[in-house]
Amino acid sequence: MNVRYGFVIDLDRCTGCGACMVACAAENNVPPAAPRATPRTGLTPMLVRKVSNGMEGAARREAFFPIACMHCGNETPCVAVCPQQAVEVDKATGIVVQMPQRCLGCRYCMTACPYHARYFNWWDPAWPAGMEKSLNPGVAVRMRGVVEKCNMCPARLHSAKEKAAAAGKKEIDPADYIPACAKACPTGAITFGNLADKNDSVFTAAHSSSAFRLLARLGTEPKVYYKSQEPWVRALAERDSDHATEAQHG
Amino acid sequence: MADLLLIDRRLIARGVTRSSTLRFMFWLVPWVALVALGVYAAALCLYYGLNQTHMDNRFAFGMWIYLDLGMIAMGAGAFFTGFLVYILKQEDLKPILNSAVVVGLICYSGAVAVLMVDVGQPLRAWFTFWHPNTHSMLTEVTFCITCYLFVLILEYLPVLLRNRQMRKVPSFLVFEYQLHKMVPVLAGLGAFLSFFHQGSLGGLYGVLRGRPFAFRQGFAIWPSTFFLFILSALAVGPSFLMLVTATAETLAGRRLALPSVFRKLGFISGVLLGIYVAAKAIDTLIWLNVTSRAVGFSPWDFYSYKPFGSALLFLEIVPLGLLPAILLTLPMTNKKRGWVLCGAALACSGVLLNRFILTVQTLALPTLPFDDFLQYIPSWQEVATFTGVIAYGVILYSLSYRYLPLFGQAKGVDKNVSVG
Amino acid sequence: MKRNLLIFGVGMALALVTGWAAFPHALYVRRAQPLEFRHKTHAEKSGLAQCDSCHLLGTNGEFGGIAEVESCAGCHADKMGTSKAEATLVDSYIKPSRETPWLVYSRQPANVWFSHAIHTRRAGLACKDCHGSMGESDQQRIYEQNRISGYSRDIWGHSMSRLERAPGDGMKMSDCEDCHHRRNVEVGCLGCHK
Amino acid sequence: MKFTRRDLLISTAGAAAGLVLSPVPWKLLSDASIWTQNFPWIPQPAHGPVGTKYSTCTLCEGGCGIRVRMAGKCPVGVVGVSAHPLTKGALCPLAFAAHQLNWHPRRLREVRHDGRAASWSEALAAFRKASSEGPIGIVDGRPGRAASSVFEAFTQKQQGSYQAVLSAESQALAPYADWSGVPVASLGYDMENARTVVSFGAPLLDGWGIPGRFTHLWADRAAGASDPQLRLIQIEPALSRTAARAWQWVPIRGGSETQLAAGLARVLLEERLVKSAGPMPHLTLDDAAAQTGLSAGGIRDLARTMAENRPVVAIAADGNPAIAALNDLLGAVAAPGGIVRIKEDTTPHVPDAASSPLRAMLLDSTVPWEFAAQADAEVFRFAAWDGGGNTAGWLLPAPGFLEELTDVPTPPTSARETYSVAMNLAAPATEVQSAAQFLLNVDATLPAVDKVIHARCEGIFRARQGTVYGEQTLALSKIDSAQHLEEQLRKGAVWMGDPPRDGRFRCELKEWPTGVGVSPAASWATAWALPVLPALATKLYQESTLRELPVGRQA
Repeated sequence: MNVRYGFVIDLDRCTGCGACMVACAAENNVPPAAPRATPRTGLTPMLVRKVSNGMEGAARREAFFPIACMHCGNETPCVAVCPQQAVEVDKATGIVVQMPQRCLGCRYCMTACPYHARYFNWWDPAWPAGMEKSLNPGVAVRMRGVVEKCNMCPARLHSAKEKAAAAGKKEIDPADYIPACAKACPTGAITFGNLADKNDSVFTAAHSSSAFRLLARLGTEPKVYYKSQEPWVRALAERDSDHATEAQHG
Repeated sequence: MADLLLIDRRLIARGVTRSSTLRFMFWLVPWVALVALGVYAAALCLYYGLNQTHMDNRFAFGMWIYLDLGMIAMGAGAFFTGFLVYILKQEDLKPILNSAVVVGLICYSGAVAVLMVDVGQPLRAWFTFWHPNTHSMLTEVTFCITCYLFVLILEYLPVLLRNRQMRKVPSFLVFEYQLHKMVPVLAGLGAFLSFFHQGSLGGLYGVLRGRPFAFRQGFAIWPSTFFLFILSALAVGPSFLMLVTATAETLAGRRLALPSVFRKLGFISGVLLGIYVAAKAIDTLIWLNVTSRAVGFSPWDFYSYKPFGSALLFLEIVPLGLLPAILLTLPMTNKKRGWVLCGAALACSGVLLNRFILTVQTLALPTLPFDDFLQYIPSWQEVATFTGVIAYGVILYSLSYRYLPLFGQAKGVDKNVSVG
Repeated sequence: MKRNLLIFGVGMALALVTGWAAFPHALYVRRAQPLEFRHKTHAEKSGLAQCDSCHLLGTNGEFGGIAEVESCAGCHADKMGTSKAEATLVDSYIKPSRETPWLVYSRQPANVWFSHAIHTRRAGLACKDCHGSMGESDQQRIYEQNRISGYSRDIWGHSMSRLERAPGDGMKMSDCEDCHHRRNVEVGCLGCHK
Repeated sequence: MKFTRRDLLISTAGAAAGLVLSPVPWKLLSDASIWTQNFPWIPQPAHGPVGTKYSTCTLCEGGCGIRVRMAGKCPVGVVGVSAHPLTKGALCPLAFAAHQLNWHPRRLREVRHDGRAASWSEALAAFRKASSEGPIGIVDGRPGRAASSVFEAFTQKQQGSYQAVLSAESQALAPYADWSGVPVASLGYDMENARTVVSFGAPLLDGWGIPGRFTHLWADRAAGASDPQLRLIQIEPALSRTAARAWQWVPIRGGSETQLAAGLARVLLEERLVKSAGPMPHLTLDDAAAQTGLSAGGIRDLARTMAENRPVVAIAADGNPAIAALNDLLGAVAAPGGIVRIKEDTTPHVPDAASSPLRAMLLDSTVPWEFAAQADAEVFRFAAWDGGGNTAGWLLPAPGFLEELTDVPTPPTSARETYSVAMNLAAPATEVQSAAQFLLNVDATLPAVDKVIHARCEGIFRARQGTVYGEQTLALSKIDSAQHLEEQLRKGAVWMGDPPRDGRFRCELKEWPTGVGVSPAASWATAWALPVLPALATKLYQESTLRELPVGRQA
């Protein structure tokens, strides 16, 4: 069966709590911030960004955009540029895979990514003494000097595959493979599934009238869809130039 | 100290006059200091990691990549002059060929050195050769830069071996002779490699579909920037050579190249620059009206962020493009050394500005609708590494000038003594 | 000229001998296992002939690796012989309930995910297809560890040229890839890395 | 034959050629890059199989169900439990990294006396001495637990005092308790049946009450809809996370919630939008408008919206009595969709009495770090993490996350009674003691925590009502013994009671209250009693601009 994993994120349901960010970091052994790290040098494979309609006072509205790797399915910008095949689109799942152990840290992929969803390990990963015992055994810790990003929680896919193999099954049980962010979302704003399966709920959601993708016109076929009923959010996301100027966020 | 003086004297070719050892050493001191500082800064970056820089996840490329692109463009004179002399048989340019090779070697080796600091895991850089991604412009860049650096070293060897002491070893003479026979081949190979290298550096940004400011359509697998980079490098390579030669002349206090060389180089540079400016203008128009609009970016948005306004685009194309092209080609100005040098300086600035816009402005501009325009100011470590490489270039050039025959013995060239 | 060739040859020969013979010796540090364990004895005398008698596969397919000291205690609660190893096992590990720090010949680095369940259950591989005749060995080999990478020598294999390889001797990524190519199984990076 | 310099050169060239043909350069190149893939200074995760345990989060009173991945005795991951009846799988952002807390650099690892290292026996001796000299006050941050029974038993025997520090959510319910005599612990919000929820600065979508309960409700019934089933109106000076996502945001002047409640009450009474004829506030509508910064028309519209979309419930961020009075006026007290009674049989609510001067105070680890103890008492402060600037004489290391056996009673705001148990899944790295354990060392006749839990399980079993949510969902009547129930709870199940058969109660309110509310702290930190945050919280406030580091908390 053709599998194309993807997310559908309902922005109207997102409260910007940040559970997805923390759950992602805990699942994937992302280190806590180095003392000098800033929002521009941090490691947030899942990042929730606050946007506003640009108004002040009672008319002001805010929304939150969870941004992870969009797992572009066409002309994947990062895959084409990596000089040593540290990035690939997984044939079986459509996951855009970043392999930190192959990466030389040239950061060309980061300049190629229009979503800024790739992160460089500016520091050696470090945890307070003893905290390494709390690391997820299913994920290798990255080293400094390499790029990382959302790989759709491969450790969970591995466990699901192993469980299926042990039970003598070929296909995994979809309930066994849900990435940490989708699992953590307290409002169900982030949903995960197989976009190539017409019976999957994400397929329906991705094809609903309120669904859109960021920078869809670049033609990279991202596999993360967003949904919103709010006109200003859609105008902002779709770069409606009339709206865009007034929606410049502060 | 006395030994040092002796060694210095013995290394200088017979019959030429060079400044006193002491004077030369004084000249070197600040540059050596800069190199030392650069090495220290680079060591910090290698030991502690790239957190020593002010690059970040959005500004993933910084000053060093700019340095790389700029230096490689300036170093284009090496392959182009070789190409002119050996392939197009422009023998009258031969006297400055050695100087061009040294400039090329400096630019390429400096760029490679800085790249090794710039990548996060230099010990794994060889993976590019073992597991190359043939679709990546950076793979093309890496292969070309490595091979061409090797070619440049081979081209530099005969110059090195013509040093007074080196000539004493008979087998070196044989080696040099054999190598010399290969030089036209090397020049051809170098031209080919460098050609692709310049182009792929341009392609580096042109292929960035995710960066509508840099993305360009093109021919086959190469975006238009591939060709624009080649053209612009061809155009400024000779200009930069003229500037280097003129600077060396000022410092040495004597004429090193015939005025005809300047005129010829200036004319070549000017014509190519003219073609480049025209091509660039057409490319910009296509990009503004077609490429960028197709992906939903109103092109003038790119220029709505100060200080990167559209004035920069104008500056790049007219005062730093069209103007030097005219200065370098018009017979009236082409004959005057001052105008030619002025044109050359403008041309170099224009291409450096072009590289700056492509590396820095591309990354500063927002792509997502809720992104901010970003600023990036390099850290002292980045600046020190940068200046260290420049200083390394000055030292290598000074040493080469002092001990090696950089400029051919052309008639009318003054042989008086001064600094050097 | 002949003399020159001779001298060149001597230099070359010296380098070749150093590179092929002395270098591997210097590169690996030899370490002894904490205990003397005999697979053969356990298989023959204790009826633990199947690998999975001790190397268990969990219900969800998770591989237990080397058995925990708890399962050794099933038989070795008290000393079963007079050997030194037996005394060490009981006194140093079983009684204080401390895990034996075995040196695992086939240990892959942290970035490798290898599922025994998938390879044995789905692909139907036998243990010895990858591990060789480990289960029939009468004595444990000396464990050699690469000083630079920290890997077991079994990963690269004992032949420095990697021209002669046997199951269990040579477990590099390229070895995995070779087998996958032969069997026409494509898994991508994600299939084996974590 | 002499070996010349020239020979040396030639042999070196030969050696170089030989070296290239040997494995040396290539193997070194390969190993060097492998070394970079496994830098020895980078921590390696544990090796070996991973198991799963279910439990209840004890970081705050919320009582969220958690599934913990364990590598041996170490928790290596926390996720929510979708079968949990209250949270439905939701957790606050901090819980996902809670398993790192035990390794926090601020973890207390030794007994400290006046800033110097001391021992448990010294602490015990000092406490024994103090309790023989005068009354002891015990402060509990989470009343109703088995440990709380131990505290109460001790203070009763010793004639000391037991004091509970109430969370903001419990404080908000205190006025109803004061007016009706039903204790705070027996009250809750029936938001599942409300059509309009008016929050006076309570961070309903940001950690309030049971994180996940209201967020789920809101997501299912309100999110994104212009005419939702559930209207969330947020009254708050700043555009908080809750305000940003609310159906309507009413920006008022900071600290003017009381005046707005009075203004709303006046409209409701004057326009006869409510049935009851409660006391009329003194404040006029125009004054209310002036003081809140809203227009009179705006207040009037708000009151009408509330009256038209009933059941409506107003939720205060703190113990503001005016908001409680507004609920009473709206008929939201003891009514579906409003403030409800969740159990019948409890000791009546007794307001706190002033206690006599105490010789010493024992602060449980659940007491917020900022809690100011009586100035002249000797303080025994239990804490798992050191919040810094300690003023207590004794600082005693308490068990950290999942390191102690404890029970979790009904979380404040819950509309149903619940009970669950959190086991000591993780092994503490150093010697720690809970306050209850410490008291047992002082007086062995006190009931032990596990005995109290056992007794409570028996009590629940005897009542024969409610449901147990565990591996399967089982009606309590299907469970055959108290033993079995306790086993289930110890494995991470949660018991939820049925609504009481008779939930009636009345508030006696003679005049409109004028008390001023405390300025609400509208953020995730309201429920976060610990002085430290998990290391990965840096993702939220340092590596992004999503949140700010809560005041008084340590990274």
